[in-house]
Amino acid sequence: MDIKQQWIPGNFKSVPDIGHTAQHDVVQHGWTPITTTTSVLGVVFDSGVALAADTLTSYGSMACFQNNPRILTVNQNIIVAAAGEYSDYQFIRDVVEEKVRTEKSLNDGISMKPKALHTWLSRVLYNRRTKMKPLWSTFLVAGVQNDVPFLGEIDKLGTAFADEQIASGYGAYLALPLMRKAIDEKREKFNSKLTKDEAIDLLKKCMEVLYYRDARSHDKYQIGIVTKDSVETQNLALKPRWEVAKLVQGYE
Amino acid sequence: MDTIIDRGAPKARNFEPYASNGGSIVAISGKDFAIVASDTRLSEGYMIYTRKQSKLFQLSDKSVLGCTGCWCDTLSLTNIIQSQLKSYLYDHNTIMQPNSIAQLLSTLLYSRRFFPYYVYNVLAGLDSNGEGCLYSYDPVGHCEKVNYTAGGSSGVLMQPFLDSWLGNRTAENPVTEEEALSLVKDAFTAAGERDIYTGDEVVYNIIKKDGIKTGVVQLRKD
Amino acid sequence: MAMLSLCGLSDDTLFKSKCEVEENEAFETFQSDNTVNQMNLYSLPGNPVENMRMITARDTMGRPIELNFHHGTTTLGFLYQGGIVLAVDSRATGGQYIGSQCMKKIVEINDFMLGTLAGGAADCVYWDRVLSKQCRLHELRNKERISVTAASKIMSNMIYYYKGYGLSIGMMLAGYDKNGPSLFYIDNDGSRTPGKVFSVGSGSIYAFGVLDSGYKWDLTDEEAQKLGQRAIFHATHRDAYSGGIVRVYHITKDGWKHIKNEDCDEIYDRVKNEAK
Amino acid sequence: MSIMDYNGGALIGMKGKDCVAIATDKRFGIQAQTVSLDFTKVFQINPHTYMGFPGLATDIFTVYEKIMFRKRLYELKENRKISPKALASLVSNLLYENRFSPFFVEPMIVALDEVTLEPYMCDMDLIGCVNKSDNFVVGGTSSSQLYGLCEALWEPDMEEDQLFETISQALVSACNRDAISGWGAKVYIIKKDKIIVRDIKTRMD
Repeated sequence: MDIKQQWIPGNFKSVPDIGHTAQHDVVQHGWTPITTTTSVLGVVFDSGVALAADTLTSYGSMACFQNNPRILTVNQNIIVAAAGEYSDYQFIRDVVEEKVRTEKSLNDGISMKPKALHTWLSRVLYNRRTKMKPLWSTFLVAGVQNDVPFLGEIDKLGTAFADEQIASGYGAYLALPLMRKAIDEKREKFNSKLTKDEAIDLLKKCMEVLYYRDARSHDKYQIGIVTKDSVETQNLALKPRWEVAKLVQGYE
Repeated sequence: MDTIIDRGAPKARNFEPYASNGGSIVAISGKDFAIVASDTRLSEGYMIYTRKQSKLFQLSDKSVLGCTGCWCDTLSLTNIIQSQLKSYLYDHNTIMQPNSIAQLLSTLLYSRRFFPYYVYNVLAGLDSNGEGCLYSYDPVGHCEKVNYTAGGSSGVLMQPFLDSWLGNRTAENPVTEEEALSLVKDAFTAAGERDIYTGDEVVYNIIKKDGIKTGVVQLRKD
Repeated sequence: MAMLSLCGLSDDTLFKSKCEVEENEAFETFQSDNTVNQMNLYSLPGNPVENMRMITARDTMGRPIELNFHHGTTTLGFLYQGGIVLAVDSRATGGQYIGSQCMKKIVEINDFMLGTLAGGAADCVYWDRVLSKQCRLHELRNKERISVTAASKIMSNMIYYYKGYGLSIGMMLAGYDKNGPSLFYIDNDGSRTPGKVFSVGSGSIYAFGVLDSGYKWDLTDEEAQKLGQRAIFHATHRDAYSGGIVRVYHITKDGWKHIKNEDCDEIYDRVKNEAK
Repeated sequence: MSIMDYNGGALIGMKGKDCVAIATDKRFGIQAQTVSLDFTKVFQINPHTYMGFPGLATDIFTVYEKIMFRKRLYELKENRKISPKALASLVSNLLYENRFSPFFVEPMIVALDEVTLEPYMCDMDLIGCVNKSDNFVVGGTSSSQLYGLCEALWEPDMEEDQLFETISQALVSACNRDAISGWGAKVYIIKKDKIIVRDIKTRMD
């Protein structure tokens, strides 16, 4: 970089070191998820946003750590949930907590807003992917900004977007249709958004469905709820009904 | 048998830095206007991320940028360009003209020649004479001034259609705003039939002397 | 964060943290890109060609990525008694898809110098622009126009610096200076060759066929321009990646002059009727 | 570059009111090099039955000959003209026989049934998956361009003249955005009482 800055046209330059293929393999080993978590769900309701994620961390197919929460309360305005590599989530958690602490210590009454964190995370993740050293995680950022609920996703490339219902990983296939259906029905029938209780019931239902079919899911999970003036995280456990199992046929 | 022994271990996966997030752009310029439209589907593979992500970015009161391709690159590129425009505004106390933005965009795209932005850009605006102008790009910043263009996942489907309608236009027979708008709608309807990465809605911006008009047209949702 | 920098605290080591490191790294690219220094292009460590091949092979869903850069093709230029004639086609292709039928493949570097471009369109245009800047600076510093020899040397040095990075450039630099007319061929290996007759691009083999059979030093201006046009036209007919319109430029001691643009379709009709 | 794109070419079939049309470009090339300007890729199988073969030129002739061989056997055995539908099965079977070393052609059939004069159109992939169509079929290196154009230009129940206009417009515009097809084109309009063949002019670059 420095040599390039000093370059003057006409100066003689030696051949740049273009390196040896095998030594400088950009697709490096080690940048691959090892301790992983499965899907996260998020849904917007009339006065806030709710997120759900289970507490299991897998090591391959081993259900390794069964009590690893991954919904982070950032401040009184934002919650973040993560899926994917757990260590990368922990790294981001440390960074975000540091950010919040610095902000608090300034004591100027200004705190981070959800859209700001969403953009910030997208820049950090994009920067890492451009260096080919990705943080192998997907983040959901939820909060209320100017009385409007906000829910956004950022994936490991830095692909960022906002929507009213988001699910990552397996949830995108299993839970998202349920969520879209519930929200659309409510809108069509009553021309309104889900209430808080409806949203929580919806997430509980989705987590149950995921537990039945997602082999990396777990029956203990958390729901984080953020509204205009409160943030809370509930610890929940499923009571699965396995009697339906015998009705599933065609695999034996 | 390795498969049995390896069953429990995490699998190594390659990291691919690009995603194809789909989406298409159509833009047409006329004598005193420019229209640029994009669909609003953001997808990856068979998965639709969201059905309401416009791919148009307003850069000033006279220019709009349309980007499709890899969404993370799009976000990064548009952020950089917007910050560059701000510093230009603060340095010179002038809003950058579309032709200058066009050159800036070309240079910025080329800065990533060896790790390209996987983005197809179309810049639409009104030039200093108040005439519509349009610039279309390739991913590493080759810029060309055109009268109409289509790009993105169904660019190949829509471009020849625009050619057949607008290819032989002369100065005496310029394209009108209404005609341009209906061409945009037709092009997207046709593309929506055959391209799974294009659909949901079309948002269009019509840039004119007295401001930018925005509208939405519905497309296939499947 | 804004408060911190306002108070001048952001450089304080007390506050240096993981968070700031990530932040600085994420935002430093905004400050040091090629809008400030044209030679400053981002690249990953390692072999750039190999990296490029690897990162652009597949997307996240495992499908091949279609990063189709625009490519330009047939160009020619020759020296004769009346100066230099340059002729080019105007097609830009991304793979088999015709991206444009009216691309400008002759770049006006200053009033006495022209560059033609074949290969990667963005590569050629970008470096021509940088060259244009350097030539202007030379003029301002030395109070005289840069010679074509010097300009071509700057160009080949810049390209040579990025040798092995996978640029795709095949350009001719033509101009009139105090030493008379001169013509150079420069390519992405960094080679730089002076000469009398050049044709570059995928259609060049066809162009050479016509050009070599009609070329002599004593051509009149009109003959020379016609020869250039005809050579490009025949190349567009046989080569799939060339086409559009044929542009002819002429350089004399008074600088360059644009002679004409003619659509290949019209030339075809004319040539066909001539044959009858 | 895929082997399907080795020679280039564009083909399109379209249905109108009581008539069908098939159009082809005339380029024969070897990758970027244009070799011949009279290579139409469309063959008459029966008075009202036409087939178009986008793909690798060498396989076009092989497949065409094989189809003719089987079709003649069929007609000798049955003592009647083969219907387009039966022809489609015949071609499909022929192609699937080479499932693991396929011919690189994706044939299309554009026809009026020889008895009922019902329009029939279908195209196939290179291993014989028949895809019957009620509006248009496209093939060749510019198939994406053709899809876009046909979706926009095609409308039901076109008369002969309008059908000719539409199919020519679609083919010409598509070829103008594809480097390896064009160099002249030919349109066949198949009606119950006559076949109209017209050459159309396209760009020659």
